[in-house]
Amino acid sequence: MLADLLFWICALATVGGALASALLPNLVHAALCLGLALSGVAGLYLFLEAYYLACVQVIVYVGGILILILFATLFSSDILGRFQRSPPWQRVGGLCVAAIAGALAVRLGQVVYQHAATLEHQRPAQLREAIAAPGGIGDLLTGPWLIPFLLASLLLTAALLAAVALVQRYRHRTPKDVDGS
Amino acid sequence: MGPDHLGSYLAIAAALFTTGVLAVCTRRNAIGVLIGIELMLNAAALQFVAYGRFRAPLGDSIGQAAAVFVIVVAAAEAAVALALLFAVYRTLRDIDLERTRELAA
Amino acid sequence: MIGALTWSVLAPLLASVLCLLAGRAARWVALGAMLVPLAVGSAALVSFVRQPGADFRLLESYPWALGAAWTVGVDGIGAALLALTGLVMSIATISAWNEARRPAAYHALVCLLTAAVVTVFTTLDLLVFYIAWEALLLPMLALIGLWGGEQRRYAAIKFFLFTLAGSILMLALVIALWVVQPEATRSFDIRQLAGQWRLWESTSVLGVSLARFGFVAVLLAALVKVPAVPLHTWLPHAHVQAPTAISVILAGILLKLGVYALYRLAWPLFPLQALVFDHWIAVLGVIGILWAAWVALGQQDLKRLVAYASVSHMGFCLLGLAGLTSSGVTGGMVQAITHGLGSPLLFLLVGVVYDRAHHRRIDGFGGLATPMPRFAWALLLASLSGAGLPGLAGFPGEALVLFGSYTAGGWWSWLGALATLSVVLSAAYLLWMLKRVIYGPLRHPEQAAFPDLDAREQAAILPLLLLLLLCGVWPTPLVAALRPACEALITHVTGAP
Amino acid sequence: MSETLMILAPELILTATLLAVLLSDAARWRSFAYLLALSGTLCALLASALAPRGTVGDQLAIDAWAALARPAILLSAVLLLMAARSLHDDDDGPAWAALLLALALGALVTAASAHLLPLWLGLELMSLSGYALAGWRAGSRRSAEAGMKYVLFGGAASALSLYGMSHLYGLAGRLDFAGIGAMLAVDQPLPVTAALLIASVGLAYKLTLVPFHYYAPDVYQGAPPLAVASVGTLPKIAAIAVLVRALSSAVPESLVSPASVSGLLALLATASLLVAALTAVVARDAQRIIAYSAIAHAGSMVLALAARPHSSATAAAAFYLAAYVPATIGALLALALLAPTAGRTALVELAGSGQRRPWTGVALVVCLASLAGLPPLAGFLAKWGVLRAALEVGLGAPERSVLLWAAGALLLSTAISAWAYLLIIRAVFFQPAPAQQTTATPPLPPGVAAVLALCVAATLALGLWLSGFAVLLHSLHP
Amino acid sequence: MIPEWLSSAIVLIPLAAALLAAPLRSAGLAHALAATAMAAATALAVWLAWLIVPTGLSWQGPRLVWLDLGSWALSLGTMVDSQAAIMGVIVCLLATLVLIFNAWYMHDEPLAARFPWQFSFFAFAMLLVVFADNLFLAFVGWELVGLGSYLLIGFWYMKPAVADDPFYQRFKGVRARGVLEHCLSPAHAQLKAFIMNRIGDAGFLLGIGAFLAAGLAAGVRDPLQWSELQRLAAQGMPGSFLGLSGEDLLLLGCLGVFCGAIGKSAQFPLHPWLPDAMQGPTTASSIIHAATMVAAGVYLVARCYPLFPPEALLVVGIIGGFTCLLAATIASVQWDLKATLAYSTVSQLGLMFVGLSAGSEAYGREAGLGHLYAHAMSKCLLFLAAGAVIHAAGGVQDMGRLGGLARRMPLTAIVSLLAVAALIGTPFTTGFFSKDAVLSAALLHAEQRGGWTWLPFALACAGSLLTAFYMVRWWVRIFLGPERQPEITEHAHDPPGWAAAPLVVLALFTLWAPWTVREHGEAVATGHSHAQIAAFSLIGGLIVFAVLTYAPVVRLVSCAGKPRWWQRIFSEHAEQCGFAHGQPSCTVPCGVKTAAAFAPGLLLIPWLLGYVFDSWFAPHGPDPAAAAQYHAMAIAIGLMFTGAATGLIIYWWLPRLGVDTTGFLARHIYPLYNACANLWWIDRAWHALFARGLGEGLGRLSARLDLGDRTRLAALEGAAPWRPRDLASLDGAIDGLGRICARLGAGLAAWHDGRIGAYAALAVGIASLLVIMGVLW
Repeated sequence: MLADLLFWICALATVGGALASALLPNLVHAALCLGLALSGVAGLYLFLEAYYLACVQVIVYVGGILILILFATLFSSDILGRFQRSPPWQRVGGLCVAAIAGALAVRLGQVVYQHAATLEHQRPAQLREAIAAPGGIGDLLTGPWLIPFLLASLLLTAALLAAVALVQRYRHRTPKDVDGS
Repeated sequence: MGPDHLGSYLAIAAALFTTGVLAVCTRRNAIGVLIGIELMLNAAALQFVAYGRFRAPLGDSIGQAAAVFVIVVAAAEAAVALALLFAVYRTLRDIDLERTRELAA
Repeated sequence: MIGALTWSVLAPLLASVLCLLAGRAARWVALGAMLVPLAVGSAALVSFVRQPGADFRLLESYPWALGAAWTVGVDGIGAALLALTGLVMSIATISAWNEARRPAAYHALVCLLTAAVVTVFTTLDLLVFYIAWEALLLPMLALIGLWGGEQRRYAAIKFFLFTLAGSILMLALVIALWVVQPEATRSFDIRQLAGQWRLWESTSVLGVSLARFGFVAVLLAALVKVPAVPLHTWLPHAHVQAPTAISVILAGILLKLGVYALYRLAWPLFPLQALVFDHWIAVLGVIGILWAAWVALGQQDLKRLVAYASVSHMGFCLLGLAGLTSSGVTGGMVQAITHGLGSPLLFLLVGVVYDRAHHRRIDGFGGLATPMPRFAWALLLASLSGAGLPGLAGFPGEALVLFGSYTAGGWWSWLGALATLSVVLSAAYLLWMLKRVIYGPLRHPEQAAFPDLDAREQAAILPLLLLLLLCGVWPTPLVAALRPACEALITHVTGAP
Repeated sequence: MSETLMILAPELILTATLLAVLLSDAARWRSFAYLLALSGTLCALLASALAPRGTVGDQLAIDAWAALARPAILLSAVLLLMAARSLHDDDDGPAWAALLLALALGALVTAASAHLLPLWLGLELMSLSGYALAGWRAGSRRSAEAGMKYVLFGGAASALSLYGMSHLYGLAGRLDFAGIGAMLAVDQPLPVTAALLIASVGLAYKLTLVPFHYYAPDVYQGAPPLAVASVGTLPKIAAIAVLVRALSSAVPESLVSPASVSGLLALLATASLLVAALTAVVARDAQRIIAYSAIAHAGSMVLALAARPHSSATAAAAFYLAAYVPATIGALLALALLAPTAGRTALVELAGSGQRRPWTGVALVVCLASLAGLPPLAGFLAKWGVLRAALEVGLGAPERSVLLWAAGALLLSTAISAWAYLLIIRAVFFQPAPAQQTTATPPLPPGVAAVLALCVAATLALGLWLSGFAVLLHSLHP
Repeated sequence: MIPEWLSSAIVLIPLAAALLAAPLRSAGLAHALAATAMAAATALAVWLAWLIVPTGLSWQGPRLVWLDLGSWALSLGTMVDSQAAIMGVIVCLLATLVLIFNAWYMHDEPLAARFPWQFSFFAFAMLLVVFADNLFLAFVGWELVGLGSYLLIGFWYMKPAVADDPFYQRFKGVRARGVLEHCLSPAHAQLKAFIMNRIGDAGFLLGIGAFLAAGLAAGVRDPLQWSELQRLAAQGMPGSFLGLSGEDLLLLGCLGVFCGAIGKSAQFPLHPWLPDAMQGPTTASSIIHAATMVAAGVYLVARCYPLFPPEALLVVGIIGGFTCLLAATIASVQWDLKATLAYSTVSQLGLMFVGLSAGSEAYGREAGLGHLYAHAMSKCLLFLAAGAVIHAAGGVQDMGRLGGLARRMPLTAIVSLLAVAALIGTPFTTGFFSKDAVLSAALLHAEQRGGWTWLPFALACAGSLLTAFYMVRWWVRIFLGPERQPEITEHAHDPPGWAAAPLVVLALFTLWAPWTVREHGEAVATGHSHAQIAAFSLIGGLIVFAVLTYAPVVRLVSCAGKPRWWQRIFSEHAEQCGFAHGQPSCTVPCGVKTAAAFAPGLLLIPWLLGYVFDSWFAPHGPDPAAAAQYHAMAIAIGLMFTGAATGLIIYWWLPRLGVDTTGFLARHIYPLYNACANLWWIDRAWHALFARGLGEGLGRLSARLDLGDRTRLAALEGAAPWRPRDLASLDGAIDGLGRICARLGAGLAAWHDGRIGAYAALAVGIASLLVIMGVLW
């Protein structure tokens, strides 16, 4: 019973945090709610026996990316979101598109769910703990998925390079617009 | 609809995805859009793990590995995105998407 | 060993490269290059005059790729048009002898244009025909756009888009013809395609038979170039804004491409459709004749008047070609060639006046015969030839086309009767222009000091005048050379169903 | 192991070069950075030509298409590096070179990928370096805006694509194309096609097909010309390569009838062609017109693929790429040289620049004419190949007649976009130069001149060497 | 026995002369060369006539294929029969004489060197028409003759319009209304002449088309040869043209040829170009607009005579008659001496066509041709005399200013008197025989057919009556009476010796000409004895004397002096009768009264002569043809004497009695006078309808419909926005296509407004919609 309760708490946190981060005009609140949503997702990972992943999620996502985004909110002039509201037609349009995307996601999920149910490789419940260990991911990464693993490292290097190069180009330039272009 | 039903996780992922699209489409601030993208990525990661847990055969942790990769890429992307937002901030003093419409038809 | 016809294509190509390097001497290089097609063309024409025949001569064929082959050959009409191209191009080079603005680039582009036009007239391969047909767009765009008059940009772009849009369907046709043929015997050779015209009568594309689609595609491309009336509005702009030499080329040769395309592609490849559409094309021709004549009457600009005169005369070629009578088709072709002599002469003379007065308003002139007698006589002869006076080149073509439509029976004679009206109208607008420009008192005193034709202008005008007289007084050899090919076409088309 | 090393030689060499360039940046040998990058890429090019074919696990598959795509990508990278060497005067050369190498590497991986993950990672790598290159010009509001728009739109598109992939994983339990293809064979295709479509959003975004083309005009307009060149060409080669592989392995003919696949692709192609042609006509910036031309050409390539089961379809797409890449690079470089102030290529500002640099103008005209599809140039043969494939299939089978409508759209868009290209030629050559001619035009930097000459030569050669098409056909279907 | 080369030599000698004379600078040398060449041609022509005319055969010269078109061909060749031989002699003879006269006439003219070669070229073209052996070559000659007249009319091309030519304004006729002064100039006249000829030629082409269609349907190799045409007409015309076939086709063909003749011989609708052609030199007009070119129409109709069905001949007759009367009325009120001659030519040509319309059984062809030859001689002489007068009066052409020149120029006076006598048909001149033949042919034809054929005869009679009137008026006003403006005519003198020779030679020919005798011999079966002619003339003279005494009655009637009471009976509002400039003085009643006064005398005489003499002598016997010719002779002589008498009375006798008759016609028949002075407004109609309406008006309209109006053309370069008004022009409509693309593009571009949110929304939205609709529905 407790597990069910905990599960619904995490689910509610995730969806509620996501909705809040999408709708709150105040950027900082939005960022914080994003953190809440991500933590909720980490919780769900725990329910899905992806313990390693939950830790990674909490450390990297909530710890790293969220803090980064929080810093980024400083760039915007109206953090409190008092007067920078997006035009009404964009909000309505966005809602419609979100509705359509939602419908797509739900319908797709439904179809895949019904279809996946027919798949015979339904797993017995008792072997849960076997897969809990993070070893599985390690065997995968060093085994068949070596190329993506290396690629990911290259990706990170490139991102690091890009971020640093872009930012340090402003070190010795005056903020004034250089060529007005 | 409990913790050990695939449907609930799919539902949550779908909700996350939809909110992400909503954020991307309606937020006026670049950070808002970034938040939307993060939500969509998390929805996908969650779905990977969910399918990994309920569908994948024994000992197969493709889902979780994929989720890890998703997180890595999300991090990389966030870094570059914020670098570019910094560039926009330094030239425009603001990252309001209504003002960055100089490049248009 | 490269044959004569390929040399008449290669020479201008090489010359265009040499011109860029030659700098000041570019004009000599260009002139030398133009003489090659002239020589080859006239030799071929003489051989056709001596032994008239419907066969192809100076044939060469080198395999290329994609099924296309560089097969070149000329029949009577091809030889005449090749000689005409050589002549008009060399005269245009002479008339642009002291072109000051970037002469090297100018002559290089003219050589490029010549190479493309000569390829169109000599090639017997559909793909090469299409490539050359489209390739002459760029040089013309540059020539009108960079060396033109005050509204050259609009004129150049309009010319480019008009011709491109007109011939875009032909690309689909060329491919469709290639695709429809059976795998083994696929070829682009026009003679072979003409042989299997039944093949694309049967296949249908999107509900309409491929032959009809093909005929309409070629017809559209040709009617833009001829130009037939509804699609002709690019010509006055292009002519008025182009420099004199380019107007000469445009009027002398490019208008013949449309008629040649009909003669070489539309009729042979789609004979059944030709029989279905010939009435409509003839009606279009007659409308072209009368409408252009009437618009010419109302013109204020000298060059635009001559441009509409060209549209009216080319209407005769359409009427003749569609009539499918031996005298009609031969007359249409003779008219195309003699118009290639008469209308460049008119444009040269307009250029002479423009060089002196720097404007083209007809009311801006008056009584030029007093200061410039030689110019006056040349313009008189050119206008009379345009008005179709016997003894000058304008008459044989027109007379044959009229007699062709008279004797074609049925309601063709009504078309002929309507076309006869143009005898009065062409005399009206040309001689009325003559009266306002040459005769009468000298309306503007400062024009009294205009110098008469100098040596260069005479060198450009005299050959055309002599040919006008020759073709007018004794056109028999020209008709003898063209008739067999035309009759072969007629038997091919009328024998089709 | 040595086998896979040999197969992945180009990628490895490129990675080594990337790291070496990064080190050179650190060790103050800035001036050597470009030479280093250039030599590294040339070695990789050599290696890619000699590398044997094969597969690396279920991740990468170096098949006929990858064997062609890899040298193409590396060759383009070489051209871009040579141009960058003389165009970029600021001291961030090494970083720029490294980013370009990363882009190239991403493209190589994507082109060779046979598994959803390397595909997505390759796409992400290309995109990340693309975002950085787009926003590279420091202090320029337009470049920053371009970068930001690129990153936001790219992120959303790849997230959507990832979401599709997760469903695919849910269905197939495996992520490699063969697995998905096999799973398709098992049961009714409805959910899988949906998931596949959403998964392929990433490719569509990279290829700038219609629903995902929105970012291209703005980014191409704002980004510096070299960035546009690299973002516009390398990802397209990779995307086409992987699309061909995905279609052949993930969507086997036996199950999903070729008519429906070609119907969808033809629909996307027609939409791209018409939207690009019509909006190009009212564009007021040269690079924006190049963007619309990129969208239109993407449409043409997809049209070629729409006639896929036919033998010459993929060859037509390959030849189209061969004609499109040099022409676009040439055009953009020429615009970069002709633009009076760096980064402003509005038609109004380009007025009269033809007088200042006539030969660059001529090169621009040749490239634009090739993009427009005028006969003596490569563009015409590319269109010829596509039209031939489309007509051959369309006329052959009545149910494939949607291809004929798509061919018609291609012709119509050629005619309309010719007007757009003419707008640029008109601005460059026909408009009079503005009176106040302040700075004397600096002499043409040799590197860029060489690249420009190479591009024009490639366009002319491919145009006149009619049998190039047959050679390509043979190499793709031995 | 006829050398092969003869006929082609005659044709080609003038061409050679033209080519040789063209580069010559000195006028004298050029004239000499041309004159000798023409003399040689005349000799050959006479030799040819000597060989051909007695035998009456037709001889086919060498034939050359010009355009071979497989089943049929167009060829060039010459065919000579008596008609061609005679016409050849006349053309060459007149050309030689005119060239000789012109040497003197243009001795002080700077541009004179251009005259001989253009004149020889014209002669070549005329001979080409005369000797052509097929209709096509005739058409070629037709056009070249038009070119010749175009060049010669525009001889003084640099002269401005008469409205601003000071010399013309000072010496133009007092009441020369009807001339469109603001545009009449040599340049305008030559253009008008060429265009009107071309309208005729268009009809000619349709005629050729009809015969060609018939010829090809019958599978004839040379469809337009005269012999082939006759055979086709005989066996009924096969084939069809413009929907007509058989008899209608023949009618269309003949009417087409006649339409060409109308254009060239200046008949009713197409006649205004001839009076304007007087802008050219008089010597040129003498041969072109008097003798040869305008006669080409009559020659051609005579050439195709066997083809003409009766209905066609009726049309020819009616148009000819109507032109004859119309031109005669205009000529009677003209003040410019050359204009009178021009309209007289038009009138006489109408008369020739009336002659031709009488059909072969009434000797119509011989009558028409006979009058053609006689008229050629007398009219050419009149023009040369007019030239001499103008030259003497220093360029003044207004009869109002000349007068009493007989004393100063006796030779010209006598010679022109002879010419006038021949023209009006005085007995014992060639004019009498030819006019008598024409009237008798017309009368005989009218008696045989009846109905509408009476109309040509009636019109011809009225025309010849007026001819006598205005020719006498012309001669009297110039040569008799007081010198009105002595300062003009004080230096007048006769042309010197060798220049007068042509006048004398021509005068002789007007009295007697071999061809007239031949034609008349053939035409008039009975051949009146000279005694009869002498008797008639005597009676005519008596009657004229009686009418003269009748003059006082006229004096009473005229409103010259103070209106006495009885005059008021005749013209109660006499005071307004005074002629005021341009003011319509008296209305119809006065005019009617004058006519009533003269009518009995004018109509009585011809009838009286014919009936009284016939009943007394009845010399002709029962043959109806002879009777008709006899009556016609009587009528001819009556009409001549009446008209001459009226003319003498008004312009010579009354002024001698002190009555001022200068504005006599204007005062008494003003409405009719005003119509004639305004040339029946035909000239104005032509100018308004064709030059203004169809030419500039419709031309400007179509130009605007084609390329758009001036503002659009000016705004083309700048990217002016496309206005809906542009749709009005074809060019604008086509630009509209481009505008539609741009409009669509702008619509699509609106979606690219730069908002990244919108972009993402559109992308995701459309993609998901596609997937949902396409797959997951």
